[in-house]
Amino acid sequence: MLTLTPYEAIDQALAEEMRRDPTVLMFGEGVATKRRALSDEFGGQRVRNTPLAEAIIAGTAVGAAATGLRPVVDLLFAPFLCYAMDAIVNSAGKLRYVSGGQFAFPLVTLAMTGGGWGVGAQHNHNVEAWFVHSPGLKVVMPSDAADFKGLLKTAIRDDNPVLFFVDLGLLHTPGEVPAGEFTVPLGQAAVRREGDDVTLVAYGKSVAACQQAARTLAEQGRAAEVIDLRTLKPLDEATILASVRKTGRLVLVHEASRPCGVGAEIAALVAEQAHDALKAPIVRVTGPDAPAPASFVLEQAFTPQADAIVAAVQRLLG
Amino acid sequence: MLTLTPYEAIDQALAEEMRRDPTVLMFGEGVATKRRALSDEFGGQRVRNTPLAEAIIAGTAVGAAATGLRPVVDLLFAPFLCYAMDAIVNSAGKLRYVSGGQFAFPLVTLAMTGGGWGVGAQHNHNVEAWFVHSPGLKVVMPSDAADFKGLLKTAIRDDNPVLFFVDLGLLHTPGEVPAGEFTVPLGQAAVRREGDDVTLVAYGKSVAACQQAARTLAEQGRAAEVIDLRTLKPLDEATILASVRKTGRLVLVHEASRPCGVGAEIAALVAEQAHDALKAPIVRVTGPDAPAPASFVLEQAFTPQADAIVAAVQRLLG
Amino acid sequence: MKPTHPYSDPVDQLARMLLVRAYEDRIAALAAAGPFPASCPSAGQEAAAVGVVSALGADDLILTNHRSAGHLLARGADPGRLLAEVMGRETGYCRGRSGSLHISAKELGVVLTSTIVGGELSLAPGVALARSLLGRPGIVTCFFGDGAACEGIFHESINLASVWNLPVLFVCENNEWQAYVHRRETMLTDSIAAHAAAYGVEGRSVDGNDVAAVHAAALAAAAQVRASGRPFLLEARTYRARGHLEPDDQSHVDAGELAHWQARDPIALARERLIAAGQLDLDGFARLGAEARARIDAAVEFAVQSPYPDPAELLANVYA
Amino acid sequence: MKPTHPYSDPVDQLARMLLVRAYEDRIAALAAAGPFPASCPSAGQEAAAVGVVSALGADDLILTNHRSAGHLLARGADPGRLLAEVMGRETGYCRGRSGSLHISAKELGVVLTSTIVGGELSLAPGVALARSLLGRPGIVTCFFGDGAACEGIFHESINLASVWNLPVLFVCENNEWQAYVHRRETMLTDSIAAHAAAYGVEGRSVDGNDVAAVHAAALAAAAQVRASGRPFLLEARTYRARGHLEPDDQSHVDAGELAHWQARDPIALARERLIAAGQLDLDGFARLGAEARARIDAAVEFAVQSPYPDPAELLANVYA
Ligand SMILES: Cc1ncc(C[n+]2csc(CCOP(=O)(O)OP(=O)(O)O)c2C)c(N)n1
Ligand SMILES: Cc1ncc(C[n+]2csc(CCOP(=O)(O)OP(=O)(O)O)c2C)c(N)n1
Ligand SMILES: [Mg+2]
Ligand SMILES: [Mg+2]
Repeated sequence: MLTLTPYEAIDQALAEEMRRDPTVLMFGEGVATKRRALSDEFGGQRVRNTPLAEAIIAGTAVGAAATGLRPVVDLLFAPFLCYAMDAIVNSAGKLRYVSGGQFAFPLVTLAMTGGGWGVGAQHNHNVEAWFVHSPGLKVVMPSDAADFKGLLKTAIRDDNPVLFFVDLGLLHTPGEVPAGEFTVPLGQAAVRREGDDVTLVAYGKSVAACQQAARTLAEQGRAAEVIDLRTLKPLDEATILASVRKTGRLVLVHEASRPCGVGAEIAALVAEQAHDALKAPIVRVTGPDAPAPASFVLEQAFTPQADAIVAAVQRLLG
Repeated sequence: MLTLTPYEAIDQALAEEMRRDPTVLMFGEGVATKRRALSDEFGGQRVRNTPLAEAIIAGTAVGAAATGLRPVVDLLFAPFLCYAMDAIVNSAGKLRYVSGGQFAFPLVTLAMTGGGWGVGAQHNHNVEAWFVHSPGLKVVMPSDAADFKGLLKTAIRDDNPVLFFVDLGLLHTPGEVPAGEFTVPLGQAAVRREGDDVTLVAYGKSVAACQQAARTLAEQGRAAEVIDLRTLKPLDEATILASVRKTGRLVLVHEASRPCGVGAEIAALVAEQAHDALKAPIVRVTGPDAPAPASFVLEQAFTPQADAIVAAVQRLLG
Repeated sequence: MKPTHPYSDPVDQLARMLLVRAYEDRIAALAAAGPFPASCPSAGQEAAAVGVVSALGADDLILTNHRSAGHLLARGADPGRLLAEVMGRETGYCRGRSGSLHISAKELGVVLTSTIVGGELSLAPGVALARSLLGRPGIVTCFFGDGAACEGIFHESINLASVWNLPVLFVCENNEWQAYVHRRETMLTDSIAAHAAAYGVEGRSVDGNDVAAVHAAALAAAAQVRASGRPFLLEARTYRARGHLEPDDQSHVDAGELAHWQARDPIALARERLIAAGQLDLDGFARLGAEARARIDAAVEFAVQSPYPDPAELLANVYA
Repeated sequence: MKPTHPYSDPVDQLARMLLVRAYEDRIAALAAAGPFPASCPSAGQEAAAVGVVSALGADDLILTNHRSAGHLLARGADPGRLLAEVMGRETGYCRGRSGSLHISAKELGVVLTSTIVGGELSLAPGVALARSLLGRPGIVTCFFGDGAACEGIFHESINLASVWNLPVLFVCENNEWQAYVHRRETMLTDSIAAHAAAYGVEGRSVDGNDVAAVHAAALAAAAQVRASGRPFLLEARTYRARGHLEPDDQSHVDAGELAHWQARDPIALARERLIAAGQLDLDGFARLGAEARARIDAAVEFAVQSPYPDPAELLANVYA
């Protein structure tokens, strides 16, 4: 095992995949400046700074992906994806289908998301659900260093466009990462903790909040199962449903706003497919439907914390 | 009562509001050419063609709204919103909050959405859920001519940014519209048909599919209640919950794709707040999670039809 | 009639223009006759399409947009498979999933067509980057309209191609219209090629209704892109002879403008030049036209006989 | 020290520049000392900010971006309320909801600040349109960086302002850097003003470290915008003296480039000129600096003493 931050794990994944496959390249605003080890090893053709123009960064990745390369682009912060929506949604997500299968789009977009830096709503906005709602895309959002590495490697090898969201709050928290070559499959959730009383489903940094809540609940004699989605699209429906069939109670946790979020999707899934197993209402613990405030005290109040999860479970378990 | 198509109802709403309030203006690609009566009546200052550039059309609306005008912009087809996301989501949706309440953004964006024209995925993509998921916005999607008029008038008077989606399949179908001045409030669903056995919730052209399904079900002795959401954000939670508490069964219908769609949100809402009233699983009847095909036969298969709704209800009622 | 690329015989070029015209005339007739799937006709712009495409080599790639029939036919597309696509048939180039507005034909090197105005501009630098980095031959030609030149992505695309030394031949078909908006309502200056200089790119405008002039300019521009590995912006000044979408009565178009350009019909200009040069006579011209129409007859027949896609395959090809 | 606009006394302008420098120096010190909210320093660019803002009238509006302290302070913003905003306090201009990156101060005419690069460019034409249609006085000044000039929205914004005759003074602060990317990596040509011509707009570059030159150019440009009702593109060539975000060791910056620009420090240049002209002596300069620092001392004190927002008001002001 190595101890790496997710930032380092991402660098390792990029370096390993670029070594393995000469068609992998990376570009974005400041990529060559900031990922110095990568640009030293792979040179200016494969690690590139770009002009400040997200639409053409994404479009160039899409065009290159369709014609033989496997680009990874860093779009910095999730709200900047607003400039890149046409390339991602209308081109990468649709042109395979529209063309009757003539093209594939093996590309990865990286973007940081979520609170933790206190810079407000134009840097901190969790929009992963937009891409879950859009056809032809895959969406990944890891919660620990090992998954950052293993999922990114798989995303790079996948022949479809993958949105890879990096929860900013996790980026510099060290974690254990297996030493050798390994990958983590897309579309497979991880049961982080087993329990019979309630299922907590989360992703990104909300997984840690659920783990913390589960520890508190354990002290109270309640056994919470914690599921880390890891991939938001395709969703690991089987793991979620199996857990809810076991526990009969479901709490969904994410920082993204509630309406039409990933929690809504999972609640709907369970209400459709495991209705009979449900012993209690489903509960969502999410960020509010508001822009993210900059002020540290408000940003803290914005992000779902363990105590809110504990309180929700207590209400459910009566 | 008048008989108008939604297209005409929109024109009437625009004309009436422009007469009433000199700060209302309209612009977009071809607006002055295509809405000739409006441009004749209100002149080139208030009804404008634009360059072909959605980002600046939307941005200009946002800037103008914050400083004294009430713009309505026509962005043509929903997928073109991909170019306008920054202005809508990051500016109109957030800058009121970010600025501590210094600005308001009374603007309306019009965009056509949905199947019916057979031109494929880059014109036909239902993305209304993206905006439901984004803070600070309102989202409207009417199902009949009267609501097109009444909701548009209210949207123009609202001090918040309103995304007004025009279901293409309805645009040229005449309907009854009250003759005099009237408005329809935002955030209020309409119960189109009452019934005790099952609640069908839909919006846009799916309301007609539900109505048709309800008629078929009536012949089979099943009483379906049909709720037309009209406004997707804010959602009329009370009307939905009251109906489900009455019927105990819920079918959600929309053409937009399933994951993280408006149906997911309502399913989650009900699973949270009316769990005990549910006598059966919730069912979603939606468009598939795929780009929309052009070919007429495939486009038909893509759009939820009455028979699929009937079949879903029959499964629920056993 | 799949040409070897490039093709420089002016009679071949005229024949190709006639094929495009016959194709568009037929679609207009079908659309006028009753419900017919939407399409954006390229009639009037045949010289721009044929002049450029005939200057490209077999390894070169093309990105195009909603008004693509000229580019596709000039490249050797089968009009039967095009019409089948327009009509939503399984035998179309995109198996009926595209319809008319975003037809790609990878086998012909026509890739990643987007009907989002500017979409093709966003994708072109990446296609060129892949060719450069993979050491593949050929340049990338990207067709777009004067309207697309109003989208910010035009600016981002040409700038990136310039900064990264990408072999992209940008071809703006300036046809004076952007759907229902006249170009003069959308920009104060007259030339789109004039933008090139601020990006350190060479730009040039050419009479887009003169196929020989376009062909010569495109050959020179393509040669320069090939030699330098850098972009070039070629503007073809032409005119959209029919409405934006079939059918359209063009009631919003100034009659004088229409008449001016009708007098500059690219096919008539090419015909007169060839006749004056003794390379063709009226009989020969009539024969070329008849051949083109006969191909389109057969193409319509093929399309109409072709099956619709199977709804059971609605979900095929969403993911790789 | 809220100036009457415009203000043309060079000593006033220097005092204002010193205030900006004292503000940025203090933030740099706070950021170096420990965790402090992120901010993008405008140090080195004081002449561009003060030169332009001092040329504007009280009715004129300003749109700015992430690197806005110079614009705000030049406009008369209270440094205490700015620092309170940066530190997330309820007394900040945006009640702590913005933080440093998108500070608007409507009471000063600084509206709709966006930290999305190019966001301000997308909003400026609409603000100008509202002023024109409502018959309100004043022009709209939109500050943006050389990086923002790479975003397509720059092109769309200046084009619309031109076609619609909108009174927008576009001010590009070309500071050679775009976060961690050098401007030369992002464009082949050297002048951003050179883009203007292709939009039928007048453009001009000015030495952005010479406050007198910037002020004169901005006065002339603003007068032209006012008289013509049309846009103007003014480029101030300046330099980002500190890193993109505090703290930053600038290790990726070429030492020679840094030295070159340090020798052209805008405050030193203004000081030398005023001393040479006998309008100021070294004591006077020292006094201005001390006054500025004292104001910042008081501002920090105000900010630190200010309360944080009440979490109960987390959801205030989402909707009107
Ligand atoms: C982003 C976007 N906006 C609007 C449209 C609708 N539309 C289709 S073609 C067209 C006009 C395009 O004008 P131009 O680029 O000059 O090409 P032309 O049609 O003249 O060949 C418009 C507005 C679109 N398809 N995509
Ligand atoms: C759309 C977008 N992309 C990227 C960023 C991150 N970012 C913030 S400032 C900046 C550099 C901006 O450069 P420039 O426009 O020259 O302004 P400067 O910072 O030099 O004043 C970048 C890349 C952003 N805020 N918005
Ligand atoms: Mg055109
Ligand atoms: Mg800069």
